[in-house]
Amino acid sequence: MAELTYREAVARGIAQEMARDENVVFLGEDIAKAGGVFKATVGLLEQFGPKRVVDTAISEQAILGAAMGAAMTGLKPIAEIMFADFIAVCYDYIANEFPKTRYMTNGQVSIPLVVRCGNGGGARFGAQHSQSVENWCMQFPGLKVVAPSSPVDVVGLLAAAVRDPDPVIFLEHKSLYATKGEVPDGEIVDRLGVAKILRPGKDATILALGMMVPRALQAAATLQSEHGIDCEVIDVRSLVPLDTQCILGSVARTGRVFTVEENPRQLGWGAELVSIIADESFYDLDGPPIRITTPNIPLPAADALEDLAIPSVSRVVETIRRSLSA
Amino acid sequence: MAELTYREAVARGIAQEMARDENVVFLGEDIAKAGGVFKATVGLLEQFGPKRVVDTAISEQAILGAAMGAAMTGLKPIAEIMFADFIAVCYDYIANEFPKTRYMTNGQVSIPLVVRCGNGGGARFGAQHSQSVENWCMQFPGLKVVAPSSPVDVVGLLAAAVRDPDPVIFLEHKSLYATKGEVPDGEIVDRLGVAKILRPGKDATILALGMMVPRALQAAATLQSEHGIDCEVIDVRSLVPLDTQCILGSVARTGRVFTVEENPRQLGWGAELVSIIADESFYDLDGPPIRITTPNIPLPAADALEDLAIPSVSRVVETIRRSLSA
Amino acid sequence: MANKLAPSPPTTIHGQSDAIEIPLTKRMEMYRLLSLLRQSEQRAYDLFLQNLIKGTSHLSLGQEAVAAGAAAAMQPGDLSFCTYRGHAHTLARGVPVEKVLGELMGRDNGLMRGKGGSMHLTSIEHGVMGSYAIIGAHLPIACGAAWRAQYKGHKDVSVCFFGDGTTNIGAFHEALNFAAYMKLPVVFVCENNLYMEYTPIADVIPVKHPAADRAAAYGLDRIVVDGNDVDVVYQTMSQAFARARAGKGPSLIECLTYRYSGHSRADPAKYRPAGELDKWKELDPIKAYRKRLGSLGVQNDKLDAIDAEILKLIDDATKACQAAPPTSTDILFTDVYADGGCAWRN
Amino acid sequence: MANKLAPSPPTTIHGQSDAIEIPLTKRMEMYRLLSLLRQSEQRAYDLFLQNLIKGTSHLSLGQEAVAAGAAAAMQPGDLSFCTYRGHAHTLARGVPVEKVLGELMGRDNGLMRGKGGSMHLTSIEHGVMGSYAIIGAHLPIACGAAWRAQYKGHKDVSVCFFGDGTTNIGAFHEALNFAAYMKLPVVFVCENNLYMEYTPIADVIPVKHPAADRAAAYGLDRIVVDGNDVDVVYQTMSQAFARARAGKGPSLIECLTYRYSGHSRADPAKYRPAGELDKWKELDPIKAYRKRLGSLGVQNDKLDAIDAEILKLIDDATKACQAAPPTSTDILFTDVYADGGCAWRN
Ligand SMILES: Cc1ncc(C[n+]2csc(CCOP(=O)(O)OP(=O)(O)O)c2C)c(N)n1
Ligand SMILES: Cc1ncc(C[n+]2csc(CCOP(=O)(O)OP(=O)(O)O)c2C)c(N)n1
Ligand SMILES: [Mg+2]
Ligand SMILES: [Mg+2]
Repeated sequence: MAELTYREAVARGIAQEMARDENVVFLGEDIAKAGGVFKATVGLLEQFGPKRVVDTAISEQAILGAAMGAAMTGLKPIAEIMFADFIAVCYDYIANEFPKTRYMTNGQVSIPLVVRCGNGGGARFGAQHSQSVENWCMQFPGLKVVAPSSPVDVVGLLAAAVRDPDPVIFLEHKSLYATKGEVPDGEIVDRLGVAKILRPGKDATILALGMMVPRALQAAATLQSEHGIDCEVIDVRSLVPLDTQCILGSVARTGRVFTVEENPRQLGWGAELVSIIADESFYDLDGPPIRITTPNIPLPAADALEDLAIPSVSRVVETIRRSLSA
Repeated sequence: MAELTYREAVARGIAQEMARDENVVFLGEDIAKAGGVFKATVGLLEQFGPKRVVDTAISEQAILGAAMGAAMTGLKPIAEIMFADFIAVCYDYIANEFPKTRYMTNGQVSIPLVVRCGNGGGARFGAQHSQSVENWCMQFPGLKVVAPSSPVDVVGLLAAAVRDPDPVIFLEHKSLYATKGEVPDGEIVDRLGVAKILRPGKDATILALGMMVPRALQAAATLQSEHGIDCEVIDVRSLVPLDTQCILGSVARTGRVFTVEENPRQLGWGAELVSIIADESFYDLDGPPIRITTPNIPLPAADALEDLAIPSVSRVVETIRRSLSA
Repeated sequence: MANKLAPSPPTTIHGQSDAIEIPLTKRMEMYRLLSLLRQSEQRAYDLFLQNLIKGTSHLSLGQEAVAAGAAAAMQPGDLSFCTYRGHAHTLARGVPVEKVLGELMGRDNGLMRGKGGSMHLTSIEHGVMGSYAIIGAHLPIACGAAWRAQYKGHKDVSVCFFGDGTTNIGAFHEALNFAAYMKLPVVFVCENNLYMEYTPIADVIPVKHPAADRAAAYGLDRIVVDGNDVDVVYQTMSQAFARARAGKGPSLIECLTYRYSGHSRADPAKYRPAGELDKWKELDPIKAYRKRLGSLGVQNDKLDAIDAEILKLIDDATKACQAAPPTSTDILFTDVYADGGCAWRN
Repeated sequence: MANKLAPSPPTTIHGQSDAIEIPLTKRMEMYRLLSLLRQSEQRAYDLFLQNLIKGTSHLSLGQEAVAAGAAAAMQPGDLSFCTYRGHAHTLARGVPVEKVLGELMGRDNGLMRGKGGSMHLTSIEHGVMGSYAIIGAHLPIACGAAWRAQYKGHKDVSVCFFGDGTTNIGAFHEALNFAAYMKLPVVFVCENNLYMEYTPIADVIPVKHPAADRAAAYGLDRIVVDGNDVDVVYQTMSQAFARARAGKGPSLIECLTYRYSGHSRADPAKYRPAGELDKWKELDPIKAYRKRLGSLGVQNDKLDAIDAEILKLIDDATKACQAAPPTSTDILFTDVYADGGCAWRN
């Protein structure tokens, strides 16, 4: 057992899989010699050499396209798209190629690859370097979307993603890179599609992802201590596959549900979850399902503004307190 | 008053705006000399000349980027991205540039442009030429998203889109191009953000868009005549801005709501609408809000398969009938 | 703007094609391929007119020498990456006609049982790694396959076919740069048929040759060949393969050719100047090859016999397709994910 | 792989820079710009060290001659399109230092009141049409502005600055082709500082010059100049502007230069070979220009006085920024849509 940062967990997860399977290769911008712009891939070049850890040009379409071609023919590439926002310059692979090829070829083609990105806000990077792109990736049957919130989940889910025979978008949260957590020694392999109840509770269910997970936990603590409201906090972890059973089971127990989403309001992942709940758990609900999101704005750069935009612990507390006492 | 096809309405709408304002220019692939691959822009080159109606190379990023630069500096470009699926190769403009620039520049920059696309399925074009991309565009604060279902709406909403000071994604449905409708003579200008109740009803609200609108209407007729169920059918028309009042007002009257969506199930526009309804009209609902969508699959090419995948009139009828009698 | 490329036999960089030495058995194999491609595409067109092919389709009538010459130069294990205009390249690698026509007709015997359609023909067992319908997407993908070969020390080459219009999309540039600096065993083959969908390529580029005039930007040789001369294509491809297998990196080959039909089934191709089609038909790759084979001593009736044998094969395939049931609907929900299904939640 | 570009004075295609004739007033204007850019960037760095600048920032220390020479050649009304490394280009067009530093510091007096940040500096009134943070995006955008000028018969030129690494992204290719065949009045300026973020450009391209060696692919001249020589930049830009205004189309200019600091504030730039920075500092654009001005008879103390005047200006701006309140939070919800707000529903 060792305490690792989230960024160290990334390198550990990749190293675990590269050491296990020589078909795992890794490519991206500044990932090799420089160890990544988020320093999340330090040491991999030294350990696995330049044939397996490949610095590329600034050519995101080449990165994802090459990863796909390699995956189709036997490798298991991990591709880094540095800031998740850059998914937009290679979106054809996300939307049209990765998810549809197995289906269109009637199962002839497998695309076992992982696209890792630095996702999310909080670092004052402004509107084009701070987005939460899970929603850009969640619309495509055939693609899987995962977003860990702790070092141990980073290692385990990354391993699961690499071993998964389907293409997986793996979203690391930039503002979590410096956070720490205990990670057991030895091989760690988690499962995609399993949510985690991080805090059991009986009054309301809070669904969160990525950086919103620690905030949801903190909010739950405050709601308990200051308002006597006992919230169950679920780290969704994997949007596709989705652990609907865990989520609906919790709602059946609590009767109320809140999503905490970093994305702007329109068509965030919470909309899908709420819609499923509203359909399938309609008679379990004691009140409206509420989405706590960034408002309908691009993220501003200035710290004071960004802090106001992204759901804060106090906003979560206030929203839940007000809703439950309404 | 004349009967026009939906495709003729496109050309009429563009011509109306180009004749009115010489800052309106039009660019895209095969749109000028050939009149568009869907023949929706026939005659525009002849009427307005090659300086205003411009055939481009196969360079979608250049098309949208050029439209943006022109819009920033005084023109009002209409850009065609032939099949809506190709939005994926120029998605940076959709996701990162068009919607955020006004905000990031603190209001210094306006981007009055329209991106027109041939959207949707039903033409046996397979998984990469049949998608409904409204959901790819709806997540971005700053962007507007419109999808007309009739020739008269094509003209009026296109005019409104061209005159709008914000960037608008204008989704024409490929399978509606051949449909006909009455279009009044003279200038037609509609308003963005106004839904249309096409059929009043008291038992349930059906929300539909594009090609799903005629199907919803047909389903409502069958539900009435064969099952005595009286549905209100709303053509949402504009996802952003959204006519929430119209929708919530209808739900308040009927107590039940069904979306009819051409997109695969995950995170379609219905999820956003259902989430708003579940939140704000929770106590109006007499039963779960139900989304009728394409299942979680890419669209297949073969006619029999495609017809099964996209919501059909009978699927809409069956789903609503079963839900209401449950 | 007029086409800057005259429809006269283009120059080849490889000297006179009549001087190319190719064994007669290889030449007969190529004639057979030409005949197969020509007659299969013609059949696809006829079936479309009979409304037995739904959706779109993009024929290679007139362009057969590129597919035939390239395929003849490939070895088993080499990988083809095609576009929506991929029938010919798919058939040339040995995929049965019945499978291709069945797919176009949406029958259960189709190559992908109707799930993909005309634009996505794929047959991994024949090295046909897919037909790609979004312009440019498959150039980086082909690089990836070549990267795997380089990494694993495999000797196969990836071949990526695309049109003149594809040279102006971003992915072209990214792929060429990536392949070139990585020295990947990939061969990029641009079929310059003078047109994109309906717009002449010459209208939208500032250079004469959409592919070849860009080669130097990636440190590659400028290669323009007569794409209607199957021997020239064969020889040029063979050289590129040898280069790739020797670890010397990619090639970019521009083949000048012409399509006889419209861009797709919807297109009557009215945008072509009068006489252009006729001039190109005089340069027909099959007519020319019959002549060359004749001058090498092959009798016409031997060639006619090949044509007849192919016709029979296509007739049989057509019958099999017409007899085949429409695609079974139970496959609607299969193969979205590797577990065989489409479930994304529990 | 070692850098293929030696850090010695690169060749210019425009003959000896000492022979360039430029009026002394213009030269003094350029010295003033150089001094302004150098000292402003140095101040930004100091403020970052004092933790008064949050978020990221990308400095142009060492690269000032490109921004100064280009801006000096522009006329009012010409439009600049910059990258995240855009402080220098923004200041060079006359945007007040206070506005730029205020934006970096997230103060209410900032150019966009903190909404955009360092990477998105924009001042329409000064012709600074934005700083773009997604690599490649602004090349097509600059084409659009130039297309508008062409369409309206306006005489302004759009100038698009970007780095060496940007030449490998798809948008570069699409923009260059579009600009070239449309003959648009746009000037593409590649600041080749040898590195992308941390990776040398030479590692990921198969040619020597990332921009210039691609020019021919678009029918453009191959132009590589000493980007540390402000006179050379000024003259080259002037020629490109004249060409653009005469309707002769775009230019692609590669300026060789070097950044002194890391890529961004987070980067200590340890990946640079020992001695490389020192060698380039010997080629410092300001040191060199002082020497040239000296040889033209300008006294050192005149230049020192300019430096001092600029320093005072920057000190005043800094004070104003420190006194300015943090960005007012009431602007959080404004200017998403043209109606001034962010409402997307009724
Ligand atoms: C990204 C993208 N843009 C546009 C299209 C529509 N489209 C299909 S084929 C085609 C023309 C391609 O021309 P070319 O590359 O010359 O190939 P050809 O069809 O002549 O073989 C176009 C524009 C597409 N499929 N993908
Ligand atoms: C599409 C995209 N990919 C990657 C990045 C991350 N990134 C920012 S700057 C940079 C390096 C750019 O290098 P260059 O073009 O040489 O400009 P320089 O920073 O040297 O001025 C990279 C990779 C980005 N902003 N956008
Ligand atoms: Mg072509
Ligand atoms: Mg650089």
